[in-house]
Amino acid sequence: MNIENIKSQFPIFSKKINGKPLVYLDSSNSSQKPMCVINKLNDFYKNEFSNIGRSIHSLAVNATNKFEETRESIKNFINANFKEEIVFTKNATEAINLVATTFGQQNIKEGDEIIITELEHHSNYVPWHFLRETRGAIIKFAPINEDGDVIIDELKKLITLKTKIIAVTHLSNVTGTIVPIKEIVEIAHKKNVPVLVDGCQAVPHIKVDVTDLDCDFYAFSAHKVYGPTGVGILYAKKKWLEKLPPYIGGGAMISEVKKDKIIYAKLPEKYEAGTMPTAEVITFNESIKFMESIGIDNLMKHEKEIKNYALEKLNKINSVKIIGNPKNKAGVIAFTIKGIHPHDIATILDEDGVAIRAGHHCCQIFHEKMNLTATARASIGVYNNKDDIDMLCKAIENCRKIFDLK
Amino acid sequence: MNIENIKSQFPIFSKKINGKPLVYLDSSNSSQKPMCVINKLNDFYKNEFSNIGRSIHSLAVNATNKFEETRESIKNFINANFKEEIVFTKNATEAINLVATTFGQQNIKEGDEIIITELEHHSNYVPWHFLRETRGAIIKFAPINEDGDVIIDELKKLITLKTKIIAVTHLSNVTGTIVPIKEIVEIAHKKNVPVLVDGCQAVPHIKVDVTDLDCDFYAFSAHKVYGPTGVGILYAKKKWLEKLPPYIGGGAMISEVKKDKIIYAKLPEKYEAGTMPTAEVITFNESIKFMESIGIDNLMKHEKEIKNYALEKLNKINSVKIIGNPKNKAGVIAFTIKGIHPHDIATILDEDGVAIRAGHHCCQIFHEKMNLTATARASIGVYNNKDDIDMLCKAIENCRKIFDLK
Amino acid sequence: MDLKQLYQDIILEHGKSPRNFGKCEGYNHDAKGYNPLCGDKVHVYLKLNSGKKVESLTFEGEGCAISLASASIMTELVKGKSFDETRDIMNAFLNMIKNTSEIRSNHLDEDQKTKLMSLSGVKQFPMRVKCATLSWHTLVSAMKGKKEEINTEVID
Amino acid sequence: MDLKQLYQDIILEHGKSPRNFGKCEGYNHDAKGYNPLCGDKVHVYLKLNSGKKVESLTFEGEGCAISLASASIMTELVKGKSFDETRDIMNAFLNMIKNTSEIRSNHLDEDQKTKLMSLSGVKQFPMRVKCATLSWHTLVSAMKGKKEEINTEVID
Ligand SMILES: Cc1ncc(COP(=O)(O)O)c(C=O)c1O
Ligand SMILES: Cc1ncc(COP(=O)(O)O)c(C=O)c1O
Repeated sequence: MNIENIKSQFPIFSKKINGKPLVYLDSSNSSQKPMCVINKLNDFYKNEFSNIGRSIHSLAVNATNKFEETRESIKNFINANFKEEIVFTKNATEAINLVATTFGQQNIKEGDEIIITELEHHSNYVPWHFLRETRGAIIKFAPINEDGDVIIDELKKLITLKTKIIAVTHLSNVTGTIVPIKEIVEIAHKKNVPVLVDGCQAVPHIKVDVTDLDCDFYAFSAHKVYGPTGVGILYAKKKWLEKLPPYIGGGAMISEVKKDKIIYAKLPEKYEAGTMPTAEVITFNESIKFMESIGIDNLMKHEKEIKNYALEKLNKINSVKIIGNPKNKAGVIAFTIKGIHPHDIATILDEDGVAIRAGHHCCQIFHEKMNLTATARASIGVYNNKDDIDMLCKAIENCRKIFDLK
Repeated sequence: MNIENIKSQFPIFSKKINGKPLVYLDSSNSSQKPMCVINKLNDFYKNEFSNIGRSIHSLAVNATNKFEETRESIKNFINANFKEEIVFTKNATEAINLVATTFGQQNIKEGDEIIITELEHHSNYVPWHFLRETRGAIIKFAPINEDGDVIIDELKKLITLKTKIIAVTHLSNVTGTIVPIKEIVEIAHKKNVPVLVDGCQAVPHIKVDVTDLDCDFYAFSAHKVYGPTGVGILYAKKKWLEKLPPYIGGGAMISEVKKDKIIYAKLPEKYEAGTMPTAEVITFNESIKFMESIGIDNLMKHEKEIKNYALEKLNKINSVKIIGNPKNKAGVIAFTIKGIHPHDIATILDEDGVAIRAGHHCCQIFHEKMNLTATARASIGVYNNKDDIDMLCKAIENCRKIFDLK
Repeated sequence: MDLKQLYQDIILEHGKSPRNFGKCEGYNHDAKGYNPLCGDKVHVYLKLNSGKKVESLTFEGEGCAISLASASIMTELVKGKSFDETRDIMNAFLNMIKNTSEIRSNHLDEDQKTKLMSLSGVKQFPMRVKCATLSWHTLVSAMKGKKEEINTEVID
Repeated sequence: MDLKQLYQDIILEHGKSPRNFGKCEGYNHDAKGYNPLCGDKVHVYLKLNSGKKVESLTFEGEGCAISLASASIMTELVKGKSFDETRDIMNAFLNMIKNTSEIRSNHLDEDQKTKLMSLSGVKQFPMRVKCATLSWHTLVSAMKGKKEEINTEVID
């Protein structure tokens, strides 16, 4: 696969935005979808649609098999040990809530401690905050430094006998920081503390091997990995899924239902109540095949090249400041322009067909720490190329002109 | 719109199953999708895809507007009073869990009573069972009679000062019973008890007006209303959504996040954490337009005709027994054949291209009550016609032949 | 797929008039099995003699033709076998249904193999495999003296 | 859509050098506003005289050009107005941005209307409407003596 020509596989890039070609630099928010994924979804609804699970007619059997094939693909893609360790949710946020709620119910009592970091997305903070509200847990924030790296020694010091779980992002959706998860897991496990990893930004961009990381839980979303919306994935070690209580109750997650007792289904159905996003899960298999056809090494190499080019060019523009300078940085670039508010930047860039995001990117703790109210963010996907970066920089120059910056 | 030719709008019916034309009688499980719905989904992913909410580039603004248009359409379709009373979930099961969990957290303590009926789908029992397990609630089952009707007088007697909520289906997915919700709500409200209605089977088949019903909560799924999988809808009176705590925590459902406190977003965002099934919600608007273009009265008339034809023909077949004979019956027909187990029926019918469902249909309480372990179920959608029923009956004759029944 | 393969005369016949149906006298082991998917239930009664061999074996239950026929045929084939032999036969049966298309076991004669092969049609109907295997899992559980009910949604 | 309409010189100029910035002396009302979408913050300080008219009005805050310019222009236009007049002006402004394309108020002269109309470009940028309206909501809240922070995600 020629990564240079990959844009042609994404139909949206033949569209014009405000009369200009689309320069999409908002992939950390959600990625665009390649033709193979869109076609699969279309095809399934047109020719094969059925619910999965309990019906035994041919359509249902076919759909059930395909659904399980996606589970198998994901298992292989992130190198889990068992198919039953892959649970489908509606998004990564639900996956994290699933863990926080069920783990909390079983393991968190008043005064128990949960460690997260100052880099976390709200989706990896609010679910733990609920445990603070309902069970009296204490949340401790592992600090980051000016570069946007988690200070591992400080995190280490936060662990006490009351620490029940550590929840940490694999890759920051603001600074692009790649967090040394393996090291954190080792530290945590030495003290018998399980680790949940928010892998939303990692899975689309770097190699993820949950067995190597040895984390207890790993959450991500299909829509950021060139897949459809409506699908989240929770990886959890079997021992946890077996031990924790169910989360959502309803059809499919039960084995036997009587008036006075209910027996839950085996894994992974125990955690998959009601009708799943059937078509979307089945379609997500194409996204994984798409990722594999490129090869994660090629993808990383490509995105690194574009990122480096972007950093170099942005750094040359007067008054542009890149936020964070982590040891290991993926293609997520938050920046500010002295004298122009990020929201004004986003509006002006959009007029030039350049889609970026402005705001706190669901990371208010980070922004507060850095003394910022908002940043602009350009995030790179597999389809971006150097022309896109040139367009970004040109559009930024236009901002500067409008605001009459020197 | 000519309802007789409507099948041609559903591409799946040009497919062959085991060499035979597809006779789809499993719509209570999930409905097939018309071309307008499939095309919209395809088109959105190809030409307009973006996440909604916080980004302010053109794609995001467009997607956000369309997302909200679906909310508006649903509001009008079920005649809610406010757009913020419509909350998107992943399926009806999550919608019911949302209510059970948040309502339970705020209102249920040990010994409090929840009333459900013997007709309920597991999705409207297990979430309440969780409150039995975690909060010591008591679940009371309003009994049904042999016909499959809820005995309203018995339900009335179950209400005590400890009754905190009544949860009841609008339309049974086994017997097709249409439950007199308005009457139940009146009874309940007189005693200040709120009512949740499981409207999964009602919305696709009968007129639903939540203002007229005056129910407090109403849950259903898009995939049963000719829409995509991955989308559930909760209607709840504003006063409840304002008062109840949030359910899933994460991005988008917050307004302000600090290390020591979190302020939640206004309605309906408060209940919509993380990335929504964006494309699927946007697409669901086409399903509603499809329903409206047919007209709910025409649809009801059509389905009634097919149902009556089916009942008449099935009743003529020796050893076929229809389960339940409710006062008001929609096009859901559970049946047994003396001497052939429902699973054998389903397998044999499938060979003739006839897709039905066999089992307990997520209603074990009902089956236990009726002294059955399983039933076969043929359920009617807008696309079914008399030919389908003829095919069903022919396939049943084939079953009888294989099993050598007289 | 082939319905005639699935519903062979022998299956229909065993399904209609299952052998060894009921409680056997003096049973010293029993176990229950349940398939929540279709509601199939089976209760196996077993008398192991002093040599740990199956002296008598009966069952009660309700279910589809496949599950009743499978249980019925099982009661015929296992009589006189030891625990290890029974387990070997079950594995041969499972293996036939899931992987190969023949029965590989030294503990059955050709006639018995043919009888067991009458269930081979299930191979083409993956949703029906559990119907055919429930009674076997339940029997093994009974021989082990396990107390919990076998549940096809919990075992594989 | 038209960037020049949005970023008119007067907006850029007010955004860069907002008028009446800081705390005014002897203020007797104040209120905070927050737009979580972009992190815009505004703090309005107000001195109402004995006749319940705005004697002085200042603000502090940070935000985009639109929000700063809007707050700055507001402080200029509202001075000397009563509560009802202020509310009328705000409604005329909101109405202009959301529905009509002119300012309908008896409490502003033509020059003042022209100044306020410099924010009309926002009409074409729906995501930016809250930037323009935050300070106005906050001012009304201050005059009412409300204690809670105004939050654009909570108001409409
Ligand atoms: C009556 C009833 N309630 C609830 C459900 C659950 O709906 P879903 O699986 O879409 O969550 C269904 C469908 O399976 C149903 O028929
Ligand atoms: C780091 C991180 N965590 C969590 C999330 C939440 O993912 P989702 O919105 O798909 O639930 C996101 C994306 O928004 C993210 O970037």
